[in-house]
Amino acid sequence: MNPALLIFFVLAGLALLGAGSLVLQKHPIHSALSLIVVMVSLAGLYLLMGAEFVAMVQIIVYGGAIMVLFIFVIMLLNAGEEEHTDLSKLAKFAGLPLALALTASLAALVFKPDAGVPTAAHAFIPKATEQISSMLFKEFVYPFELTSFLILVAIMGALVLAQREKK
Amino acid sequence: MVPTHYYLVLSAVLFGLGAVAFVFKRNIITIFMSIELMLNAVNLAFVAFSQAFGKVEGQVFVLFVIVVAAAEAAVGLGIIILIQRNRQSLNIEKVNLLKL
Amino acid sequence: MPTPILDILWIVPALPLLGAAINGLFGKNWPNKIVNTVALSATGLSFVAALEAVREFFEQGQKLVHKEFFDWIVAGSFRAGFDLQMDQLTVIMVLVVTGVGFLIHIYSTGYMSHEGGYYRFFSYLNLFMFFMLILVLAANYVLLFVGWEGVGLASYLLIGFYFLKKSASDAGKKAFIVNRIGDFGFMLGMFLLFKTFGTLDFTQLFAKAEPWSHESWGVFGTFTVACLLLFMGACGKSAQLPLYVWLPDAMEGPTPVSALIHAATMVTAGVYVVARSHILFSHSETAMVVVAIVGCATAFFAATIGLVQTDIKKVLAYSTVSQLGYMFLGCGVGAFGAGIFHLMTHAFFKALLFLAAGSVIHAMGGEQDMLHMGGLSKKIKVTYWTMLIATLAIAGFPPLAGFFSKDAILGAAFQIPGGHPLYAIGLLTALLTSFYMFRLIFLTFHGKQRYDEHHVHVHESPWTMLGPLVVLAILSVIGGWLAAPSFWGGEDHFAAFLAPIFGGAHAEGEAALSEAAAHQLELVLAGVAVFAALIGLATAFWLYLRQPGKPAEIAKSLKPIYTTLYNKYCVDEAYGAAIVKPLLSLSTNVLWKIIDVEAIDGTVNGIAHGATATGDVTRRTQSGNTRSYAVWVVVGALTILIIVFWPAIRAWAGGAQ
Amino acid sequence: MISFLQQNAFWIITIVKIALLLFIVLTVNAYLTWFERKVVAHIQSRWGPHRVGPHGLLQPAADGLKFLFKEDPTPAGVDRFVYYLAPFLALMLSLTALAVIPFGPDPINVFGQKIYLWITNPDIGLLVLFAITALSVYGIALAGWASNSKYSLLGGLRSSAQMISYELALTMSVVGVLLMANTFSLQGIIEQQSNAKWGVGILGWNVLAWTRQGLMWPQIFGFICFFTSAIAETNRAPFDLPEAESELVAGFHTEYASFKFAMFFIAEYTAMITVSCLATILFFGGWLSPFPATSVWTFTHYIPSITLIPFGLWVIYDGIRYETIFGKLVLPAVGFAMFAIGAALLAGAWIAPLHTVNEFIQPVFWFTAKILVFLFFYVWARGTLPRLRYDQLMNVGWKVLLPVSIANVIVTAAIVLWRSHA
Repeated sequence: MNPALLIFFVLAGLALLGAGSLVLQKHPIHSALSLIVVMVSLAGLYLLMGAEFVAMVQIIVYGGAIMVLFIFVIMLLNAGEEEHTDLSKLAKFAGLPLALALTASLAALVFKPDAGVPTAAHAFIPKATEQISSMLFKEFVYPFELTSFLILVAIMGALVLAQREKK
Repeated sequence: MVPTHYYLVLSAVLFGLGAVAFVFKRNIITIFMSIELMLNAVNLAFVAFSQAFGKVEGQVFVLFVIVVAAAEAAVGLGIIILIQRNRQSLNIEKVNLLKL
Repeated sequence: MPTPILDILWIVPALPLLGAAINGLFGKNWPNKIVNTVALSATGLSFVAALEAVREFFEQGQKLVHKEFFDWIVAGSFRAGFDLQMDQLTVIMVLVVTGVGFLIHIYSTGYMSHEGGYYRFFSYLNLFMFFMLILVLAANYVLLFVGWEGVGLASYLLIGFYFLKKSASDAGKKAFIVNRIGDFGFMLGMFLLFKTFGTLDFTQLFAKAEPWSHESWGVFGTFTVACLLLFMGACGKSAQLPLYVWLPDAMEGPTPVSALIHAATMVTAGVYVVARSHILFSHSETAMVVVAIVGCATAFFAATIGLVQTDIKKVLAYSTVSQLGYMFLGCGVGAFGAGIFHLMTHAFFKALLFLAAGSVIHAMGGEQDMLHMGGLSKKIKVTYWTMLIATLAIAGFPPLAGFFSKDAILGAAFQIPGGHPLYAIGLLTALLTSFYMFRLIFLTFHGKQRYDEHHVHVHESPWTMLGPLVVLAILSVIGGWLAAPSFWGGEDHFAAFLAPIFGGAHAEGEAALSEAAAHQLELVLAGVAVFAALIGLATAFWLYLRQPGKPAEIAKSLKPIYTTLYNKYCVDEAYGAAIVKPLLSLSTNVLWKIIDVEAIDGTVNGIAHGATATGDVTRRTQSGNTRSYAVWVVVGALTILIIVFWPAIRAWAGGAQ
Repeated sequence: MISFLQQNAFWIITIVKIALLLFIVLTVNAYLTWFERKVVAHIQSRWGPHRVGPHGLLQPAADGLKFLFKEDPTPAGVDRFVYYLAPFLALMLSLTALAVIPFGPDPINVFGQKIYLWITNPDIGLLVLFAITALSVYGIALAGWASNSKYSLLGGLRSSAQMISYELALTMSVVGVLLMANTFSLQGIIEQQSNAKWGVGILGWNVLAWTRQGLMWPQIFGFICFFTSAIAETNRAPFDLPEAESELVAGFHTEYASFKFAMFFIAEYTAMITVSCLATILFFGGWLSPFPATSVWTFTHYIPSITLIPFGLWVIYDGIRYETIFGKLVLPAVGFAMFAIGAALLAGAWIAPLHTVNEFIQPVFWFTAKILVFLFFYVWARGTLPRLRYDQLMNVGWKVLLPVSIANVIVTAAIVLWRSHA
């Protein structure tokens, strides 16, 4: 039982716990909190894999921006407990089993040690951050610029959506 | 060292849970969050692969996914605010104008 | 030393283009002064450049200058470059275009000064100059065609200058459409030429064409067909039968435009093209005959209409048509030089006539009907005298320009075998011409005034307008003297100058007779022509000054003829009935009601209906409840998963049992 | 026993360091409150605390006790879990931030163990700090939401909006420095500032950025943006809208009492300290001395002592004149202690071991000095500037700071590129 594995199991457990409570919690704020737990523990896993930059970005953007936005909206709309309606018969009867089936099959299909995936031959990727940045500005420069454009559009879209139309 | 397929299984399960929440929850915001959860699961798989193959491409993709997620959250939450404003409810089953 | 202008020949057309661009883009809010400066300097400079170019052309011994500036279209063996060339013919055209154009620009600054859209007007005018110069400088048919279409565009824009006036915009459209018909032929001609000779470059093409055998009368070989097609284009542009109808309407445009485009330059483009491709034409007798006949017919036809028009500009328009007919007649009888000669002189005095008419209209405050003028000669002296000179010139009185050129044409017509009927009609036309021109003069300037003082106070135009008149007057006096020596046995300098291009074209008729006889004959013909002109003058004088009542009586007595003439032989109506109506009904009843509505819309709507039908069925799955959709998504995911991993699953299942 | 220590030296040392740091920071926090109240008081020409202990020096202790012994009511209808979570979150995060801050370059050698003046020094120290800043929104937002009170909710809303908005400017304003340093490691950033023109330390700092390669783009704008948005991030005046007394009673911590309130309090002050450290490290050369390092300038090494001795003497003098007996006793003692330390350091000029000590404290001294300056700025700003209106706040964040810092990034990038090519 090496420490890495130990840490992995702890963080993985946290993540699963968070995900589970995301499903089970009644109040959106609690769901959001549990989602934050998932994200932070995922960041921990990234660190464990030596992807420190991604880990930090995960926390900064996901934890610090996106989820804050969610919580902000929940607070703004003063969203209460979700009412437990079942207007959709399909979802009521078939939904859960199907989703669980999906989960199970996914997990089962992935869980094959002999799958073509090498088991982390080398510990960490050296200078991952530098590689990422150079890659962002060389190989992936067009997608990168496109994402900036996407963000711009998203901002404008959000503004248009959320502003009350002037009478 | 942690075997890669551990990560993969974890990501698969997280993804599945996201799907479960997706069909199980009624609150639009929560459904949104479950989508984020799925995205995160995918990110995990990406990073795991990137580490397994010793290539950073995977991590770059994660960055892109995060950016897209951010944009999506911005627009989506805007829409949610609109929905709340117009229908005074966040229950997705009450938002059903799109039918015969 | 500075680069000879010939090396940068493109500067000549480029300058007006620049002017047009500047005025058109920025001139909107500029005061007239600046617009003037730009437009005038553009034209003036290009005139100067042209002069310099001509000087150098003479300096280097009148050899053909051919410059390739850049490739424009290159497709396989086909090359149409932006090539400009300069030879004697070009020299004349360029000088006429730039010179007269410049004068008319000056005139316009006075004439248009109170009009709206001032900058627009000058921008268009410069644009026209550009295209016209391209046309005359072009070294291949394609580039020529560019200029050809360009001037068409400019003329369209300028005819419809007062686009708020329905008649004006209609006239513009009419001109454009009628020209399309001609251009259609022109292009076909070009294609045929290219197909035959594999090039459209003048020098190469003519060099290739030279050795081919001539096609005698009635043979419809390549040359005949090609030439007739080209001539069709020329008819469109130069308002010959049967495509002349647009020119009279084109008088809707401002008078300077009528002067520049519809008298001096553009309309002569057809003549230019015929002269330019004289080698092709002279290869086909049929084509020549057709050209001659059409020209002659047009000349006479238009002249007859001109007899009875009362709108001063209309009269001039018809006289333009008939003069153009003359030019074609000249070309048709092989006297290309004479044709070009007449083109030049005509440019002078017809421009002058129009400008003077414009001055009159200006003086009368927009009145165009001669019946409401009269007795103006005292009031507006300069205009009167200049216009009188022009009239004498066009009527062909010696020693004015018109006399020589017209005489040259008639002489050529007389001398070719079987040319006498042509000559006769030409002579008759000359008589008519002199008649209606003097009718114009008398109605306008003499007799008792038929307008009322209180409404129109007649005033002489500013010198910006009179200056060009005077210059043009001088030109139309001396314009023809180049050819003068031939009368006292000297040689015709003009013909000699053009000889390198048209070869002995002019001479072929005279070859029959001896030198002296030819000279005799020439004098005789001249005398006859002058006599005819005098008759016309006398008749006009008698009818319109001696007893002004007569014309009405005559009109009454010859009612049918008069009405026919007055209604311009109802050509427009005939065209309307013959072509426009059928086309309209076709497009409404067939193209619109059947093809568009039934076929196209039918298909589209049919598809739409199909979509609706399917939608009605499939929409039942759309419960509108997002959670159900979510479940569907999950189902889809599962399916994909199973499909993708099917082998693994089966193996696993196999392993299980 | 020894062997055990040998094996787990790392863990032990770390734990000890953490404990030490916590102690120091909490004390500093306590006295920061005292300092703040004093300064603000003098700005407003009041006396400030002066009852408890001489010059009110024991006021913090009194406050601490009060916090501990106050009743701790939980308002009705609160979301208990979140209500209790929030203050812990706030405190934990702000304290965690300190873990990555290096306080000095060279280690102390004890029992052959190199003990560095930082708890951990990751390559991505700066990112870690930002991550923590990003998360520290939750403490306030959740507190605001959980308290089930309009004031708190508004406070929470405001703070979350405000912190998201200013986080952008905060991050962007630092990028210029990163471009010049080429690393996320705080230590690396400090060391990069050490190659100053002509070795004159102060020129090398990123605010001036006059390196041996020539004059880079001075990060003064970056610094201004950074500090402004940092104040906003820490919800301090003039950006303290989340707790605007005049509008929201006490904003997000209206419903919190006794020690839960104290947690927010401590969190806030710790955040102040962190920000000051960060500003020092990023823009003012961290522990680097502003003077050249040449032997001519060695006398600057005695600045600490030269500052301590007169101050100590003054404290003694003041103590003797103090009204209360207690003060008459304590203050001179404190003053004498200061004087003694200063003297000892001065003596380092002749006594070898003291000399090494003196050399060792140089960086720490400069670092602390700079931090104190920034803390004073904090207090000064609070004492003088009026609170912004909410729309003004947003305007400043989005329409001023963000564009300026982005422009700063662009210019810096251009100049760095140019320098690296030239």
